[in-house]
Amino acid sequence: MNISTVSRSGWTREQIAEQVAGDIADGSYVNLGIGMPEMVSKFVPNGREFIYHTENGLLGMGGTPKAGAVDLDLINAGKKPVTIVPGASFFHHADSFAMVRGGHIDVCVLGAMQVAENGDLANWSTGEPDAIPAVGGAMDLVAGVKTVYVMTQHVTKDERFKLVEYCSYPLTGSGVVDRVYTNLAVIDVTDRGFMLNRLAPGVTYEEVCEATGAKVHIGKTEGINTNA
Amino acid sequence: MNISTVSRSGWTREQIAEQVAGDIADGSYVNLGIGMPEMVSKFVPNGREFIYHTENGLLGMGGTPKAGAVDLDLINAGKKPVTIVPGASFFHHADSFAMVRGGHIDVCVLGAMQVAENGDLANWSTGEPDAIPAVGGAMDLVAGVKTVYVMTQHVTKDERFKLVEYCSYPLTGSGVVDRVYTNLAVIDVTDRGFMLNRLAPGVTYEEVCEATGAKVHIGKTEGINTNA
Amino acid sequence: MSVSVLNTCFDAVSSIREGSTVLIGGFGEAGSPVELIHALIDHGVRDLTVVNNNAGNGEVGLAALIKNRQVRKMICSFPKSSRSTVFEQLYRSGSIELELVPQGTLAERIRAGGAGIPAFFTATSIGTQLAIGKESRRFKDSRDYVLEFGIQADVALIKCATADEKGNLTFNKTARNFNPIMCTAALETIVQASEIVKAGEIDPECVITPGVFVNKLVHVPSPVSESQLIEDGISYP
Amino acid sequence: MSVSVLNTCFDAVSSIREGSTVLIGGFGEAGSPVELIHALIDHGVRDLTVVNNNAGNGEVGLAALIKNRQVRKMICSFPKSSRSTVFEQLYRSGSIELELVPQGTLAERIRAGGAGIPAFFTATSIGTQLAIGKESRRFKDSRDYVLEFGIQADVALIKCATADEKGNLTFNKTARNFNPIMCTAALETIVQASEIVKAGEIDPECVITPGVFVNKLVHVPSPVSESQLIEDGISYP
Repeated sequence: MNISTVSRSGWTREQIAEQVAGDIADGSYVNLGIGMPEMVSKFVPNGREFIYHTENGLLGMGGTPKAGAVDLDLINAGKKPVTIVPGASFFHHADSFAMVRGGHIDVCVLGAMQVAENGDLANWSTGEPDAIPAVGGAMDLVAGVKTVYVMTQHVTKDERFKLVEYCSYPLTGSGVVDRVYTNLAVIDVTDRGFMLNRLAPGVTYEEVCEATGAKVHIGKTEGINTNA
Repeated sequence: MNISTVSRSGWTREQIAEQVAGDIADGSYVNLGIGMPEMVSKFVPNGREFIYHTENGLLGMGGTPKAGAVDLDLINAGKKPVTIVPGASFFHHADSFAMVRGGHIDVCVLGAMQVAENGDLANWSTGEPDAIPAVGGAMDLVAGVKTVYVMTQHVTKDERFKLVEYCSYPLTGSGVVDRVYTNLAVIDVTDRGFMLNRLAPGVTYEEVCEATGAKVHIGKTEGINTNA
Repeated sequence: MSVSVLNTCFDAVSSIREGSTVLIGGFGEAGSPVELIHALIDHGVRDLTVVNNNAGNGEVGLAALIKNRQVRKMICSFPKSSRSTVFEQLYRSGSIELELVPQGTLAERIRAGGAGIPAFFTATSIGTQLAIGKESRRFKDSRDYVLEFGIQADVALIKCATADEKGNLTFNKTARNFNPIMCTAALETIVQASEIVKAGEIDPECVITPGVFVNKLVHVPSPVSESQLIEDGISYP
Repeated sequence: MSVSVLNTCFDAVSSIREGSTVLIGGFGEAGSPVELIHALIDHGVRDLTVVNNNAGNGEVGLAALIKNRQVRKMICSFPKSSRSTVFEQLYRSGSIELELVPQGTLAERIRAGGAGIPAFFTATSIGTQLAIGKESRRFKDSRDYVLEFGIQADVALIKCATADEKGNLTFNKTARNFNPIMCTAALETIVQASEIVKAGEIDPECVITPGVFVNKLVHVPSPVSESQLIEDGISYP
């Protein structure tokens, strides 16, 4: 495998979501970013329950409503219609972000343009001069949520590194990412930098290194090739 | 009249309360301090309605409950049982003081140990070394409420000045008092200092000056002796 | 001072002056006071600074206000929309200013403005472009925080579900969003309510916005949906 | 992490360690978690810093905790009571520390602690003894403000009216007071609820404290009244 085949290797998007969901403890308060991270809710392991927070003022968010049951006043942070589960609560935006900023949300799962080996995250702007800047709640989430997981393809569509030594795009937060889930591997962000946690089936450590713009360490888990 | 008779002259406590109530506009949000200021609610002029705020989380406070209808969970800032009026609302302490600090309460009426001619108020501590310091919400009220009225006897029981050039007691707030209601007179606190607003029946300007530890100016209202 | 009930949205917004800072409630279309915004378009006053999480959808509501060139500056967290290019075009041509604020910082700045807090520290945006030029400080937890300032406005335009005669408000689900905090942070808070009931009909335990934060009420019994207007191809005015 | 329901108040407080900072809800006796406090007395852990608006009544609840010499320091706005001399005597003999905080500043410091705000500016106490030694700053409104710091605690002891299995809480009238903000500002929030209902039985629009702020629940169906205990001449233990 070379980098041009990397984007088609390893886990599917659904399987990445499954890896993420499997790492979240029962009873966690979870905030899922717009897009790919939303799939995590489809793969909650049996016997576990996650309680979903959405920044626009809801704890206990449920799935998409059935056709005909859409309420335009009941939406998520991506402005899509949602439902509530028993035990849900509504609150205003300042209270919602007090939950986030105050460290009360256990896990957030976000997409990324780039993740650096020191945990820097870039996911809101390409920094191009004519781009309309729009940040939403991403900077608040990475600054406040206890554990920040990133879920992304390992490389860009045009085969550039997304896991890098330094982010070239404007940062969302500095040193904030705890773990990265890609189609190739799960990689922890540690004091030493990127550290392999587990590999996708059929993917080798060498292939991950080749597809990563920074060093990928193997620590205590050296030799582990958890193609489970 | 000399200073030794001042404390028995002019308005009664009820009449002072009536003066205060008469100066508060219809529809005002009002916070009444513990003690003498509470009497203001007995003298609301016909056709006016005040909405009472109590710091411990209630807007739309009503009067004292009937015997047998006391609810220990429904109290005012003085920890006395109260009732609610239609249109009342409950909120927590941070929201309650957001109302105060944010300038949303129109008028508060407080007692005083001393008021200085620059509007300084001392009403929480004698500063004696063995006193138990206790401030409650007084500093928040004087800092945040739009209009601060003080209601007090003109001199102390042992015939010392309460309206003074400088407060000798520890301050509750600096330059915060707008108007002082005493048994002798209503006195505005202005850029020039104390300014006579109106006199109690049978009390002269000279008597007020004698009972006041700072200059009492007469401005546009000079000559007015509103013994109405 | 207590709340006054007005007959029309136009009457309610007619006191808004040129150059005002206007808080507009809502997150996307949920909780957006479309009728009040349209009245503000009819009123025509310009040079406004508008605070909203977004920058409008289609050519109705906030997007229409922007398109009508009444807005000098937007303060928001996410001025992009899949259903509008109004802001984008004016921004690219340099015809509208943007102050981009992280969503949680925006909410807290509005809450601070209403609560008499002139400034506070937050870790959000530290190490990013949005902290450039801002004062920062390391606190005893060894983390860096940036100083952010409270937002106080001249006017707030608010949409609620139910109001009582005393100005107490409740909201519907996630249409609550920025509305309650915006009620607190304006000199004049103008509210369109789908329903107005007598004082005492809202449970005092369930009031979201106490009446002290509300100045003007207008009854708008069947508020339009922004997305329905867009689907119907409507642009305002 | 989600809430756990415990069988006794003693079980609920048994994780509290010596030297902890403990937020205790209530304003006077309204909303005071007397059963949890008494369990903390049974638990016996000492050297506590306690945050409460007051310093207890009679020789029950918080006053009994203080009398039992478990409290090293009180942080409060009004440590005087017409019904207790416990704090007063220990304070006069130098046996207990006091940090006196204006009531609104105390509330805001707790709210800030829960909201991830390390510090904020307020005009309250400017020009008074309570601002001495504190950083102050003049803002653009030409007023002076003092810098105050958020309070974060190890534990909060809370009394509520109704809880559901997810930890959502409602309170009764002015017994709400400091309880909801204290829920947010502790690493572990322990709640005594007069009633525990199934998830979904509290209207999501009327939840005061969302379950994310609650760690442990104990059902205390008929909580004692402090004033009744005092009238009955009871002192604890």
